[in-house]
Order: sequence, then C-alpha cells, then structure tokens
Amino acid sequence: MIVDTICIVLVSLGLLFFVGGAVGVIRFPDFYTRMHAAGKGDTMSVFLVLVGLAVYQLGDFSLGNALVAGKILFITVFIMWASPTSTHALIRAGLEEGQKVWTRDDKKEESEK
Amino acid sequence: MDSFFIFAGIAIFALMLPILYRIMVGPTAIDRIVAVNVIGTKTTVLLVIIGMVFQRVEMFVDFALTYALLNFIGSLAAARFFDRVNPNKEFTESEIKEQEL
Amino acid sequence: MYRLSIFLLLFGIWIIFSGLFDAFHTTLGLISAAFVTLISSEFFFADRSAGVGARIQQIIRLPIYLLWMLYQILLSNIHILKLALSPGDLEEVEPSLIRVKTNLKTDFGKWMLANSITLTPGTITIDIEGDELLIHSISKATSAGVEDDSMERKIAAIFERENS
Amino acid sequence: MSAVSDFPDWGDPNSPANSYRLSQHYVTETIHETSVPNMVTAVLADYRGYDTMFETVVIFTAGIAIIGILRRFGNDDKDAAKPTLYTKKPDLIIDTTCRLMIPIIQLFALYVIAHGHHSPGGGFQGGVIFGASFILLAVSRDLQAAQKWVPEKRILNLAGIGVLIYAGFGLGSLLLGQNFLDYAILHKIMPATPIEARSHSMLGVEIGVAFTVTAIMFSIYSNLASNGSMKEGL
Repeated sequence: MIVDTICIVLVSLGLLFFVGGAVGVIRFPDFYTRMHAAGKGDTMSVFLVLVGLAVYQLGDFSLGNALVAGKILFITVFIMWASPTSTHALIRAGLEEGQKVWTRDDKKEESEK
Repeated sequence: MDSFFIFAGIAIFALMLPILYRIMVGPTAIDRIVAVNVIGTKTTVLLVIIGMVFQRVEMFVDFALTYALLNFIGSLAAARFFDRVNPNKEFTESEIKEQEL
Repeated sequence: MYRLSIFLLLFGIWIIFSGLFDAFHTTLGLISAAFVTLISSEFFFADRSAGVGARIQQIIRLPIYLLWMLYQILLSNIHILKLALSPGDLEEVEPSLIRVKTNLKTDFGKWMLANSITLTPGTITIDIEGDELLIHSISKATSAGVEDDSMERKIAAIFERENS
Repeated sequence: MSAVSDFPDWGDPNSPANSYRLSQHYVTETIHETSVPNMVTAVLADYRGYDTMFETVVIFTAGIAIIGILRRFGNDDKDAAKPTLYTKKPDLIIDTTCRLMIPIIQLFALYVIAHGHHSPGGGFQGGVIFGASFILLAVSRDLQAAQKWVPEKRILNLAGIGVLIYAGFGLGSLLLGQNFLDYAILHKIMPATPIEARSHSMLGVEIGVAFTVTAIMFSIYSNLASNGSMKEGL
C-alpha cells in the first residue's frame, strides 16, 4: 500500500515535469531556449517516473523482481548519462549551422512589423 | 494499480502530440531533430510502462534500453551531420590554419 | 590490474542484465565479459597514470557529488517548469552567450564540469576548447550564477585532489 | 471495413491461424523437443532453419552489393568536393561519453545474443546493437579511428565466417548422417543430450548470424558515410 502511494506520487511528479518540457518546447522563442526545455525537462522526469516504477517493482520482493528493478535503474542511469551529451551535441550542431540567438530586440521588431 | 499505469501511459502519449507540432512546423531542420529526440526519450519511458501494464516488465525493459541506445546514437549522428555538411559555414582563422597544416 | 577490474565490473553489469544463474548462462557471461575486455578495455580509464587504488578512492568520493547533482537537476526542472508555464511573453527569458575559463586540468574533470553545467538550472555548455567553455544561458539570473565556481571546486576536490 | 468485424479477436486461441495443426504443435511441443522457452527463437533457428540461413545469406549479399556499388579504390577521387569537407578534432564531451559507453553497449549486445532463448532477441538484434557500437565510435571520433579498430578486411572476413558458422552446423549434422540443419544428431560430438544439443546449436547459429549482421551493418555504414572512399566521413 505504501509502495503504491510512493509509486503514484513519483510518477505523477515525473509527468508534471514532462508537461513542463513539452510546453517549453512549444513556447520558447528560439532554438537554444527550446533546447533548454528539451534537454533538461526530460532528465528529472525520466528519473522520477522510472524510479517510481522500480519502487513498485520492488514492492513484491523477490530476486527476479529486484534484478528487473536494477535494470530499470540502469536505463535511468543510461538516459541521465546520455542526455547531457546529446543536448550538447545538438546545440553545438545548431551553433555550427548558424542559428541566431534570440534577444528582446527581435521580439520588439516582430511586434512593430 | 493497472488503471494508474494505463493513465500514465496515455498521459505520456498525449504529451507527445504537442511535440509533433514542433516536428511539423519547426522553422529549421535541427528543431525537428531535437523534437524527435524528445519523443524518443518519452517512448523509452512509455515502453517500460507498457511492460508494467502487460505484466512482462523483464521483456520490455530490454526494448526500452535498446530504444534509448539507438535514440542516442541517432541524435549524435544527426548532430555530426550538421557539424560537417554546411557549405555556408565560415571558418575562424585558427580553424583555417589548422586545416592548412 | 586495470583489465581485471574492468572484467569484474563488466561481469557485475552482466549479472544485472541476465537474471539467470544456471551454469550455462554464467559461463556465457564470463566468456562475454572476457571478450569485451579483450577487444575494448582501453576505452575505460583512458588515463592510466594513477593506480587502481587512487581510482577507487575517486569513485568512492563520487556519490555525494552525484546526490548534490540530482538536487540541482530537480531545481533546473522546476526552473524550466516555472518559465514554461509563466503567463505573458516570457519576461524572464533573456538569452546570452558567455565564455568562462576553467582551472580543471584533466579531460575527465572537464567532461564532468561541462555535463554538470548542462544539467544545472538555465545553462547549457555549447563548446569546450582547451580551458575555455562557451555557455548558453537562458536568463539574467542564471548568467550571474555562471561566475560562481563552487561546482568547479567540488569537482577538483574529487578528481584532482593532489593538484590543489 | 465491413470485413474487419469478422476478423478473429486479438489473441483468440481459436482463430484459424492458431488452431492449425502445425501452430499447435509449435505451441505445445517446442519446450519438450528443444528445451527452448522462447518459441519464436525455436521456430526461427530450428524448425525453419533453412529460411534463416538464407536470410543471413541475403544480408551478406546485400552487404557485398553495397560494397560493389559504392566502394572506390585508389586516389582517383582527389578533386571530389574536398574543400567543403573538413575534419575536426573529436569533441571532448561526446568523445568521453562514447568512450565510456561502448564496452557496455557491446556487453548488452552479447547479452541479447546469448539470451535469445529466454527473452526476445537473438542474432539479428544483437548483431545490430554490436554494429551500433562500432558506428558510435565512428560518429564520436571519426571513421579512421573505427577503421583502425576494425579494419575493412577483417570485417568482411567476419561476415563470411558468420555464414560459414551457420552452414557448418548444417554440414555437421549432414556428416553425422542426418538431414541438413537437423541439430539433434550433434549430441554425438557435444557433451549434451539430443534435446540440449538442439538448443546449444541454436545458440551457435545465432552467433553466426550475429557475426554477419555486425559486419555488414558497419560496412554499409562506413561505405555510405564516406562516399565509398573509407577515408573521411561522418
């Protein structure tokens, strides 16, 4: 019962952060800021959801379940390890490609047109 | 608990839809690649949740790991592609020197 | 010595993967771990000037830093959530590119610093050339935070203790 | 659309596909006959061994064809768009992450190959993941580094060896007086009962498939990425 509650709380928090990332990807003005939302909005939410699922898996304790929980944690580690790197690679590619950094002035120009 | 997992899966799936907007509209190609990468991360989580619903986590965990891996390699390769194939790129002086050496 | 520890590490990971402990699969695991050690052990621990003992000490010091990092990731996600859901035309967003110098010597320390900067609120490392980092920052408040070098000192305390 | 409602339910045990005698034989007898819990692997590598062997050959042929079309030898491509391409030093962050990741990816690939009997996986999937580890090195450093690690000649030899391993198991059972690819007879030269011999030979066959798929994956990638010159590329 306690395990279920912990799992529900963690997964719901993770979903909340997913919402943050998704809304950020849509709303932010330029490529770099969208990259912020895409790269960071995912790490913590993935961590929370997968840890929640691992806790649920451990609730019914046996060796097999513990190993499956270990594998879920391994996925978590993998994503949190790979995510900053792919963020970095993509944003660097954006810089090389010549994306412009958005500033307040751009916004004013847009509204004047 | 099952219904909660189904709800969570549907919620993650619903969160992919706004990102599809970025894939369709996204001003430049690299925006789209970023969006695909984000959807890939969400899919990894979704696979584990599907495993929970079907009571076969030990199987779906492998899929999720493989998917995360290929997603990572894919985004790196895409980034590398933009890194190199850009005819309009202006090299800095130090880079030109490096190349001439 | 390094090869042996890599082999043990890989075999531990195999056990997490496998979940079957009968003789047949354990033998396969031993063979696989040995094979991977044989063909690609030089990818782990590129710099082998330090002994294994020193490496283990570094690894023992790591978890505290990782926990702190986890807290930072939580903060950065809350930051993104707040920015994304703030009404109006995103008053706080004020992007800028910043160049920062670092004093870290080893490649691994620099890697750690770059990834930590990417994961802390509001900043992403774009490029790293020698000891200079190019950072993209999303708002004025986070641009000010970049100058703070507490993170760098934490990393130096883990990986480059003998230098300081 | 009106015909859709007449389709059998999803997973219905009485649907025509499932009530056919051969399917029922597979479902009920696989575990007794081959001691392999994963039915798909048993059907793929044992009951339909011919199919899978020639699938492997098809992959091999495809790889050879791509090499034949794309590969360019010699220095006749000197003036081919050189100035716009330029090689960079590998990026420190990407390089370090990939360096730490490659051995674990290879271990995972071997796990997928070795556990094809129990969980989904097998030679094709594991081979793709193993090939991906080489591709990751080529992406994170450059093609030269990956070529140094696994030279082109060796990778093609591996592809051939993969097919030969598969065929070797078939020939082995032929030599011992049974049909081609009828593994049960191999228990005479293996320390195992006939049933276990079938399961172990399946593993051997999967390893052969994995060799071929790994080699062909990487060779296709490097040919496509470098325009066939194998010198520089993604």
